[in-house]
Amino acid sequence: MTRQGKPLVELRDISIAFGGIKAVDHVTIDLHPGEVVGLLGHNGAGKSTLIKCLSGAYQMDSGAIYINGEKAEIRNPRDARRYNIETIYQTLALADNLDAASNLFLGRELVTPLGFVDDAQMEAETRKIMGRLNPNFRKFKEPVKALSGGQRQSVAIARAVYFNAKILIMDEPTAALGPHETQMVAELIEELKAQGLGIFLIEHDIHNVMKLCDRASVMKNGQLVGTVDVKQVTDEDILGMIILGKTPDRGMV
Amino acid sequence: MTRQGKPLVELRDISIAFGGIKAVDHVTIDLHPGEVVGLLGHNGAGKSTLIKCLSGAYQMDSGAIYINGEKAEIRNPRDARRYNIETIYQTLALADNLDAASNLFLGRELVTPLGFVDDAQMEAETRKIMGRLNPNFRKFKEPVKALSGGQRQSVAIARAVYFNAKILIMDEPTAALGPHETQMVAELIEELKAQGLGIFLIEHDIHNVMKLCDRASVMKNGQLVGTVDVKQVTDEDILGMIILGKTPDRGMV
Amino acid sequence: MHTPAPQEAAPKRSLMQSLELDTRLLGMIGAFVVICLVFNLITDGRFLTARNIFNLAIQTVSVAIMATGMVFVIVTRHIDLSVGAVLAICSAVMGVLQVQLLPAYFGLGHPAIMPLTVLGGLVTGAVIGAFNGWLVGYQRIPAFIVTLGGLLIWRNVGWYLTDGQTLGPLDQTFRLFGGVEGTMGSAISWGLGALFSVLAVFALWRGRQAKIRHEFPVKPLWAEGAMMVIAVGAIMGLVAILNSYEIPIGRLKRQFEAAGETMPVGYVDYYGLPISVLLLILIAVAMTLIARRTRFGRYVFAAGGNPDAAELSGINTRMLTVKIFMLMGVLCAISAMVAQARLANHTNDIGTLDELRVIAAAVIGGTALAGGVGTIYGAVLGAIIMQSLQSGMAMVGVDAPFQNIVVGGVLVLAVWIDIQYRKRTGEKV
Amino acid sequence: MHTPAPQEAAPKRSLMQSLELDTRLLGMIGAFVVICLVFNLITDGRFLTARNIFNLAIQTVSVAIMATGMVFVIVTRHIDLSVGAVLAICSAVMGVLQVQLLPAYFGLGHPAIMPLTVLGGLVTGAVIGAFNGWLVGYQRIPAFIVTLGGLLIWRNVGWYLTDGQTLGPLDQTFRLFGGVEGTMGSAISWGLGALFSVLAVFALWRGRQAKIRHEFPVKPLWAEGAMMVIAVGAIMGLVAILNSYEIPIGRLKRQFEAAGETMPVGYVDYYGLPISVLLLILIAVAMTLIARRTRFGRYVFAAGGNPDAAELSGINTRMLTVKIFMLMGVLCAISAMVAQARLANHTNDIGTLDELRVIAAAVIGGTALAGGVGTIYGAVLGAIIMQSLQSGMAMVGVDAPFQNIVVGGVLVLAVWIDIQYRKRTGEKV
Amino acid sequence: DMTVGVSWSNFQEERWKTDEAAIKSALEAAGATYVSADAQSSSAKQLSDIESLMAQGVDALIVLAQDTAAIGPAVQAAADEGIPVIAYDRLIEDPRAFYLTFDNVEVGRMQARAVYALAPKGNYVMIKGSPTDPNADFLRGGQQEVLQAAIDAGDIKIVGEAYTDGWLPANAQRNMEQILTANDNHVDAVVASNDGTAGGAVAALSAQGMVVPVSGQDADFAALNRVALGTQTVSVWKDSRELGKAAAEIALALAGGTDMKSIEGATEWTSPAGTKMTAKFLAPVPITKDNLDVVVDAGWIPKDTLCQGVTNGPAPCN
Ligand SMILES: Nc1ncnc2c1ncn2[C@@H]1O[C@H](COP(=O)(O)OP(=O)(O)OP(=O)(O)O)[C@@H](O)[C@H]1O
Ligand SMILES: Nc1ncnc2c1ncn2[C@@H]1O[C@H](COP(=O)(O)OP(=O)(O)OP(=O)(O)O)[C@@H](O)[C@H]1O
Ligand SMILES: O[C@@H]1[C@@H](O)[C@H](O)OC[C@H]1O
Ligand SMILES: [Mg+2]
Ligand SMILES: [Mg+2]
Repeated sequence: MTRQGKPLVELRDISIAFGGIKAVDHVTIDLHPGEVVGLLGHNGAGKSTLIKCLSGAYQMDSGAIYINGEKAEIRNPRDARRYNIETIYQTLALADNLDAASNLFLGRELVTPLGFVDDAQMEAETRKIMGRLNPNFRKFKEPVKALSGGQRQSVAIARAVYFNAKILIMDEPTAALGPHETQMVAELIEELKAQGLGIFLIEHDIHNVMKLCDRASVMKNGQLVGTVDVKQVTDEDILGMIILGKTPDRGMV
Repeated sequence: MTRQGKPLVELRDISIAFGGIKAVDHVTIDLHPGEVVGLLGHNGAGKSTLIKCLSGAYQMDSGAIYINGEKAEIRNPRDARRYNIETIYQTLALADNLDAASNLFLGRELVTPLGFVDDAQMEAETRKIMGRLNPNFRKFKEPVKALSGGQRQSVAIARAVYFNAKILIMDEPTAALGPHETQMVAELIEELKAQGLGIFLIEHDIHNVMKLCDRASVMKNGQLVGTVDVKQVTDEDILGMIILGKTPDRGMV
Repeated sequence: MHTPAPQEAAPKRSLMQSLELDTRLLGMIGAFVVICLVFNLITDGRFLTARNIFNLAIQTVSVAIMATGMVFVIVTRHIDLSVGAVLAICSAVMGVLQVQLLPAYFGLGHPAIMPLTVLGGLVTGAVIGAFNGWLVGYQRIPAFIVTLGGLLIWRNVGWYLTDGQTLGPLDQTFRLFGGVEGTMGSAISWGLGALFSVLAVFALWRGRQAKIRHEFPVKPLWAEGAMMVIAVGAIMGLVAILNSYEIPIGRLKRQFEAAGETMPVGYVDYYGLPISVLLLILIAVAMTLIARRTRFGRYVFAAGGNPDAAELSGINTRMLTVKIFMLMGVLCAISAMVAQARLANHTNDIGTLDELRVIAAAVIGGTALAGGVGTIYGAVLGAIIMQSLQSGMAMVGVDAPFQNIVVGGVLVLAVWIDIQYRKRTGEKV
Repeated sequence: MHTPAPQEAAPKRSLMQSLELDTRLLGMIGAFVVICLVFNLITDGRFLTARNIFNLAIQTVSVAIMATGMVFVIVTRHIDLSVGAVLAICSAVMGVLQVQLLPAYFGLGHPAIMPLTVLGGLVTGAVIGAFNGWLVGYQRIPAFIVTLGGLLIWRNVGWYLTDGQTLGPLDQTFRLFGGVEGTMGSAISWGLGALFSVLAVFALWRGRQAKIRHEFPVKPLWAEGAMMVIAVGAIMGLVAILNSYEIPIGRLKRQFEAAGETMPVGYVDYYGLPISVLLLILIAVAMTLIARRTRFGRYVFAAGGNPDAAELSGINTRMLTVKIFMLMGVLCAISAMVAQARLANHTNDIGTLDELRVIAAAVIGGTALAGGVGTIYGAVLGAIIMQSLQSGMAMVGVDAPFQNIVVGGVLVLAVWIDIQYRKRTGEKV
Repeated sequence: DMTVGVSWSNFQEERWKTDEAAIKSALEAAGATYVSADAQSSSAKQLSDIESLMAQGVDALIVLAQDTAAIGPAVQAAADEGIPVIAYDRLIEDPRAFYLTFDNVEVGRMQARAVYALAPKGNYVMIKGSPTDPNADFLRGGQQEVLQAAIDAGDIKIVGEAYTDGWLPANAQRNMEQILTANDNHVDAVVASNDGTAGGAVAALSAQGMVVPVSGQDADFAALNRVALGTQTVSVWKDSRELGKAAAEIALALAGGTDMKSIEGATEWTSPAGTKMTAKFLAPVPITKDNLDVVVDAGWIPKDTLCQGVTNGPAPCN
């Protein structure tokens, strides 16, 4: 835990509404380098919507984003990439008609000296990284729509972690993964964290949260219930926050 | 456990290949009334493909399906419905442009005496069932594309359990659900089981498997590793089957 | 498909939210009103006379009828390029029946000619439509190809049926479908207006009752009342306009003469609602009911939103495709009735380029080519907008090439205004 | 986009699997071969003469060039109905430039006329295309509406530019783009054939090397060799056919007379590769490279497969739309060059209904209107199939209306055969 | 055995099938073969069609040109192969083609004359043909010639004038309706350029209970019936059976080596653009209620069809 010093990301007082209904309602959270902050809450609490403001997928209605202490203008996904923010979306956001390598490098293709895309090179890189995430994966030439749910998720994860992100947003990254694949992702998160990345991890499994996260922020009906230091609270404390919206007596940060 | 007597469903020697690659390779499993059979395996093992043969989404290349001991011809989802088979697909299979009630009753709309669809009645029913699955759910009038991942999953679950199924197929039903919502689904499964339904449950979370299933069948690379009585094996036994394809010394059925 | 949500958690409801009006509809009506006002200005008030509105209504019918069917076709991610050609062959069949075959059998002017002719046309449309649908649904040939083939085939089959000849004059009863020849006079028109008004109020009231029964939130009573007033106002307003269009003296005289009487001095009479317009209204209402309140309609939208999900939900999407194209074929046949009755002849080139007009009407009316979205009233409104543009330009008397330029420009502009309007009123990208 | 998987786990590889040929391509070629053989039979061997193949090649060029661009437009889930109209205005601009403005300035026949005319046409196409793209990408107006508007606008703007007149005769150099007027003779044609053959072999070999470098599985050597033989055979075969078509005596005499000489007795000469056909080949190769080997092409397919995912991956999909439509505009301008040079005139009706032909070529060639799928070679083959049908029918002595019926029917049939074929070879529904 | 190829610009107007039948039977009578193609109103497709017909090995070409100038390359190619070309009904600006037609300017004059005879004063509406058909302007020019004096004298005022896209009756009907609306029905005569457009105009007029003089051409059956009924004034009859027969005979003669100039009835003619051509003109006949028996006697139309629904009309329908 390296929470001293300037936070890597601060989301201050973010609000966003769809057709009058507030999906995110004045939420403030932050993230430090080398830290994993879990984002928890019931279904429809507003977790995905909140992080989409940071990844550039949505534009918030009000609030501000600070990166390394400076105000950041993130109006679209390209802006977010410029801040080295990488995102694994809950919906995976894959182009179904392209193969794994094309998806992995989408928007950042490797090119030959002549400026043509270098498919062979990209496939080779894809084989490498997929070997670390999903050793059973073989379907490098098929369009990703022919992949199983978990295989697709592995591709989405690979895409986010391959490039040198400083800030990583993972929206339920292991939801469709098998136990072994989940374990590998957990190890990867530990490794990235050690490299000094800041990670927002949206996750429903309390065990995983307790194991992987430093802090956890809980949302309910669009609002922030509170943020706790996971070392200082129990599973039940967090479940209480999620289900009842009750802040625990200890561990609040 | 009521495994004596005629099985409710038998999948015998099922195979199916995509462009030469065998996704399911001579797999045989069965299911009894009032029983939950877990289907486990790494990503891409062939779980979803196998159950899609039963639900009518795919046509198997070879093998046979027996229901209540009689050979069943399931060539499309309509055939499956005729056998009272309901399915929660991993991809959820919702019509994004319709609201929750329309999706829930899709293909089986409630109608007024004049033969018109009775939207008010359907919405009322939807409110009832959703109250049991996801008490925070409010978005009854929005098209389901405006729902969060977990909310969508709740709609898909509601659709499968509302109608009086005899055979229920659940493909990772709680993958996107929050802890409270997951708990409610677990209770629902217990209840349905008590009513005598047979349930195929595809699930990656070993804890859930141990808690909810009577037996567990494990697949690897399209083939069946084996089927065990979960009461007689440990978490590690099952993990060994999934990851190494190793059958345990005890509990095989 | 779904009606927009009542804003359950919104702090205060705006006027529009209370009325629960469709923003899409408002944007389009706005664009239409602007077009009308501009033309009215240019033509010194001639554009918005009862006479011209009557003309417009009649001119729109044929395309609008087909556009309602095209909504279903496009919603399910298909397209039908053959509507003009199918219209032509239906027209050819009906022409041959009523001009050649049936008079030869029954004698000219026999009362059985009209119904049998109509039947022949409807069957032709239904069979061709169903065949198209079978090729698309069961043989999996893209609708674009099937109907492009149809575009080349059917008009020319019609050519062979009629030997390439213009067929006329048509049966007198049949010609009532054409518009001016078949109007209902003011008394019946008022009666029909009143009937429709009562039905509209009843429908709104029934909807409210159903909500109350299930304890769903309802609009405030004043808003419900306002909606009823708007509906009744629109219906009776249209009837009033059509009823205020005087039948020209020359025509009245002719009618009296035909009846062997002389016209009293100072006699006036009014056209009222044309049968063809009534037909369009009935079809639009029926198609709206089908779209929103029947299983078939629900399946159309489900298949458009996610064809796989629809199939997995036990919907026979192949058969559904057959039905949709068959419906389209029947509507082409009805359009053919109106179009040929209006021309008082069957001509070889009847319906030429209608495919473009019909698809355009649906798309202007908000039907998305990507599928899953579309409304019947939008398509009808789209047809009206296109026709107003063309007729307005013809009235202003500009060159044909310049007319097209303006029509093209205004088309894009109208849709742009609509999009801007909806963006303002809160649709998120 | 993706090449089908080498069947890594398959027990034994079939011939086709070893060759890694695209089943889609084979199905289409099969349908095409059947059409050719049938026509050849009916016309007593006249269909497959060098002369008719030469004609077919030239006739196909204009539509095929635009079809390559339409693939990109449709892959990104758009449509362009304005291609015929944009072709017309580009043609009008080039007509005015080379017939009126430039000769007035430089004098008739000046060598600067051709390049300046071409430039004028290309700029016109690019600007109009970019404008369309801007309306679609940034203003979010559906492409159907934008280009339907364009269909109405641009042809008529062209009409005003030329005052509705046919413009001609065109500049002599410019007319070389037309086909028969600009052929390269047998020597150059053989040379070009050889060059293309070498390039094709080189490309195949390079691809193999890259795979070996990354230790990916490669085809057996014999299969690679067979592919090379097929490629070289196809190229040289085409050249041989075009080179075997004798220039008619009348024409040779005229050419000698024009040069002030008399033709030696027994003199023969051959056409060889027309410049327009070479242009099409170059464009098809370039567009294929763009589609498969450039980022732009990758983004086109990504945006077509999942527009949201493309945007979330940091692709500027709006700008991409502008570029795609601009490219389409430029291709329309090139087609306009070929079309008007072939007619030796600019005519008002130039390119009429080309939108339908171009879209049909792309769709027959396997481009899915739902987006995400399509190939350049498919579109070119689609254009060839359509043209063969039309030309073939004109050679068979049946009634004109019946010709259309057959063309429509065979169109549907060809696609049906293709679908059946692919179903057999293992595509799962 | 000779083969003659015919390239039609578009086959949708009623008259062309009569032309076709005439050409066909004349060819059959001479033991020659008929092949054809329909350019569907596209000059580009017409060029391809002609190339295909030539590849098929035709000995002579009959061309109904979509565009007078753009047909040039086709004539060029035919000349290179030594195949004679007949410009059928519509002009081809090329001296190597033999121009066979009815005099279209004269048709326009006849239309205007017949209407003018009944309405020497008043408001006129001109319903023109397709803006892409050169005949449309020839016709309009002839009409203007006849009316010019009366217009200058202020007796006749043209209150509405519109091209009819694609010669479509439905377009003519809409244009007529809008012109009537714009002029509060103050219209005294309509000069429509062919029978299809006349049909559209008459439908719009009778909707207003109006019967005014209306012109047309082609002697379409429906139009002749209107003349008998009194709702149309004139249909200029161009006996396309004659035109077709002449075309077939001339084609065979030219293919057999006869010189253009020695064709019976051939004259020198200079086009408005200055091209010197060999041409043969057939005479059109205006059909009004006074000479309806001409078309019946000529076997053009059965009397029953002509007189359908007519009670005590003009001869022969009385
Ligand atoms: N595009 C949208 N349009 C309208 N409403 C939306 C949209 N996206 C999200 N919402 C609504 O905003 C709320 C928050 O959704 P969000 O996806 O952020 O939830 P979440 O916390 O990620 O839930 P889950 O755990 O199920 O993924 C939900 O009520 C959802 O219905
Ligand atoms: N439609 C298809 N076309 C081609 N291949 C397919 C198709 N569907 C599945 N496959 C392949 O079949 C194999 C089994 O897939 P399946 O979806 O059954 O896996 P799964 O066990 O459900 O995995 P997961 O846990 O990730 O959901 C995978 O390798 C997948 O790529
Ligand atoms: O006969 C007419 C012909 O001359 C003209 O060119 O096209 C329309 C026809 O009605
Ligand atoms: Mg979420
Ligand atoms: Mg699965």
